[in-house]
Amino acid sequence: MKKEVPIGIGFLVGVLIVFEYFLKGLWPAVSKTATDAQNWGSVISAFAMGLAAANLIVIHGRRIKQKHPDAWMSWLLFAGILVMTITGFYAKGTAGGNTFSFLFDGLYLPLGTAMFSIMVFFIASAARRAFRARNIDAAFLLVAGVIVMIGNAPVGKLISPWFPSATSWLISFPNVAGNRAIMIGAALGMVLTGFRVIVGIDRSYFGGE
Amino acid sequence: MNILKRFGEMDRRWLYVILLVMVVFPLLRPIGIPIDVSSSTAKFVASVDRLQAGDRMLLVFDYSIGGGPDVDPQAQVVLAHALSKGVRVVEVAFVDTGLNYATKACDLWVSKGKVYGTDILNLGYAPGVETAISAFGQNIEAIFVRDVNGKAPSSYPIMEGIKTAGDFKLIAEFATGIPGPAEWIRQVVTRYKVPLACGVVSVMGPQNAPYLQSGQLVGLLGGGLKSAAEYEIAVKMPGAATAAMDAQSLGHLTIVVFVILGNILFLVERREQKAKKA
Amino acid sequence: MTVAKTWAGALCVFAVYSFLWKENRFFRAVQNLYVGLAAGYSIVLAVKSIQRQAWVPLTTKGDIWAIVPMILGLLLFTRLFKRYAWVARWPMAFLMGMGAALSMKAIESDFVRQIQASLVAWNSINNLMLSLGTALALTYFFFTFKPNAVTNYAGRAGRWVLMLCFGAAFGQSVQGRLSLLISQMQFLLKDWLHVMK
Amino acid sequence: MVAGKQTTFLFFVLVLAVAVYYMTRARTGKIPAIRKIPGLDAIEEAIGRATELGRPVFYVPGRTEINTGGAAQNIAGLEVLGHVARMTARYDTEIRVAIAAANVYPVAEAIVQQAYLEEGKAERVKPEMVQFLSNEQFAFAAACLSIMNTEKTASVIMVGEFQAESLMLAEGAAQAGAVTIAGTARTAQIPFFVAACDYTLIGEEIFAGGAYLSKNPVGIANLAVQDLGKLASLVVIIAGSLMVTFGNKSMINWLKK
Repeated sequence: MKKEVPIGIGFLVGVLIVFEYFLKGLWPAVSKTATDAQNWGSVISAFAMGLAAANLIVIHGRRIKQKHPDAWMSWLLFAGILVMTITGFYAKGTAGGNTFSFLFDGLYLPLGTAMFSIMVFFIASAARRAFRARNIDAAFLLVAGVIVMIGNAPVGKLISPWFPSATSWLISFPNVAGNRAIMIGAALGMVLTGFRVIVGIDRSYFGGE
Repeated sequence: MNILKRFGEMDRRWLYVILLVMVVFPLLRPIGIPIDVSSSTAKFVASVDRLQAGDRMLLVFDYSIGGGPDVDPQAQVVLAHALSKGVRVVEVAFVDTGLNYATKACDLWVSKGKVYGTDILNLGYAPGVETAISAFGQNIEAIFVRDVNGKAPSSYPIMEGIKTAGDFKLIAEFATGIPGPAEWIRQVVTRYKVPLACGVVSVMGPQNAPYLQSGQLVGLLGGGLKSAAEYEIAVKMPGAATAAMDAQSLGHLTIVVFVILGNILFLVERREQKAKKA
Repeated sequence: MTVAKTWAGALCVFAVYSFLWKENRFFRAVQNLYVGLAAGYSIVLAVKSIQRQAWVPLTTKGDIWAIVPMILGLLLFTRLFKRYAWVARWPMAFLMGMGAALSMKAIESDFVRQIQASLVAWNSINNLMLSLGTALALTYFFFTFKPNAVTNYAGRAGRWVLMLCFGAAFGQSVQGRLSLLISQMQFLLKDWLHVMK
Repeated sequence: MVAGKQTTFLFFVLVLAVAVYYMTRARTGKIPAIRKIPGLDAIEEAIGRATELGRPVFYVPGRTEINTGGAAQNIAGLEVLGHVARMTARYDTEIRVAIAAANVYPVAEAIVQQAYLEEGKAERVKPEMVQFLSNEQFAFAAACLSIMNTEKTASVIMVGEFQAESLMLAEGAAQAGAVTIAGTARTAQIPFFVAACDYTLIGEEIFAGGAYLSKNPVGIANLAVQDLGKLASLVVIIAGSLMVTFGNKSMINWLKK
């Protein structure tokens, strides 16, 4: 029960999807089963989102219980979950309710975009002390990077029309070649890892044993 | 030399201030550096231009709010371009926050007189990423039993004759991460040969370039806001992205100068260390 | 309402940017709030999806099978109870098996189709870069062949191709991050302070 | 058979057949040698450092959900996690694992518990060892940074699928004074890892990771299969391009079949 059932489930689902993809001509009804199974997968993923929230609650609940100095922040987190959930359920249709819209557009969205936008400052400081031509590899990387940065800005063409054309060459040729090699290798990796998971050779993902 | 040393030792917050000034200044006092349209943007524009009035296009909002500002202007201008041609647009999201962008875009155009369910439709969001995309590709109503207004999609005229993702004339997907072009190509394009054009944050541009060269994508907006500006110029609808480009130019130059100074400093320090050892 | 949203938004921006000065309680507070809001938002969407994809078909169309993913989904929560945690492996196995199988489709999109696109006539530097460049970069990722002069030189050349490709990615990344800052400044200058047209 | 998928199916079956052959052969002890991967050798050193300083090791097994195309990278990250957790259990070093995807959380938790069980240290397992922080990219990164800062992590190991948060994590780790080992197959993020980390695993090296660390014969056999696959694609690319150069398109047509 603990070992065989999960391996069996993974195997059946995996084989179903692969079979449907390559060989559905042999057994047309398999298409509907595969679509249903994928719809189930989507539903189960939705429950997993709930599990993640439950875990957040457990961790922060513990922080509050232990009277951690930052416990008030955990309360803030609970408040965030609570108000967003409640107003979210009442926000019907395309137009969200007022409170929900305030929470989303007035807090959630600006917090998210602001947090993201500070990253360019880390680049600025890393530019000074981290991005250094330590060896020939890094030199290649940095020279290409600087060319692309200049070539991609509208001002690049004013400096020299060479920059935009060099940029477009770098992206269309060496970049495509390098990324393609990576893709080819990664695709093989996905097939093999997928195979190991489906036939149950790697049981660690089912929780060990 | 002294200045270089001072640059090396100055508090990193000064670097932040310099960058900020270089970005804010051109926003307040635009310089008006001309913008050229790149060939991959032109391909995307052409893929929308090929559509006829009445054709159905799928617009996919696969973006998180973090990367949203880089990719949302692309989706906005593509949507405006398509609707201006009379193309009918079905919206969908496979990233949760994408739904909010989709809803706002839909509301905006409905308020401008487009008819919900005829010109534009918002299906909603489905969890499960690639699993959901694959299921959606094969049977839209299995995943979207209801649209965001709680009605069956098939009850709207815009969905007439559309059962799978392959029934759209064009799929335009906008992504900040996963799912992105790779997932859509894997799950939908290999199956239905439907034209897929993608807009992605600049970070993801280069890695998706092979798909454009191989023809698996018919268009790629690979440079985030910059690509949106190019698109705005190409379809003569200048907007926020175009207005941002002067700041983009000066910002790039600032970072380039930092990198170059940092490396000169590095060389100087290395030479000094060698001299000390000798 | 719009004014309140804009002001709240601007305050959020400053709270976050305070992190650039130094890590502080204010930043951590809004971060916790943010995590909470994000979790709340995903709970709402998750429940709505379950309702739409399973509950509605079950209750209105009598689709009995729709109960299966709901049961499997609920079983995930056994993880919260040590004794029954093993039961959660069933739905996990379902998700894993499905994910594994779906990602195997890369054999077409990322393997065969990419090889196909690399078959170009060697009549220009560009085409040579496309096909030979890909081949060289592939040799860098050989792990189990006995190293010899050919793989060593080819691998090194391949590494340079890869570095050019990472360089392009590097430049583009900077561009993207900068765009986010610009949008943020546009929000502050335009919507909040009204000093920008 | 679906038209247009015949050659693909042939490759698919070939890859699996060769895989089965190599795996069976590996069970009988015939294991190919593997080239050195410096980034992976550094893991032992990084955990040793944490042990000496008495500070935790911080681990991030990627950020994406497990049922996506990124699954392979996540799984590689989880394989390396198994190894890292066994070592921290052995040396009684604290470990913090940060999770950003709902459905990775139970898997990672199980892997860590299992590792401690195997090392006979089941009683040392604590809930904060594996934490779900947030599924929102940046909230996750910021939460990681605050753990790195407050717990003063000595070593930061990140293997899996990363997106824009990579530079923040790497910079944050550097600011916390940690030794950093990072690996991902996401091309866009590798440059930042190369620039800001002490050791970097490029692309596929992360898939080699699990097999290399665990010396798991099946995993190494898999690497050998991948090498053959890459060799085959290299041969097809060069031979096919030569044919196209001389006006023969039969190879392209065959791939399209």
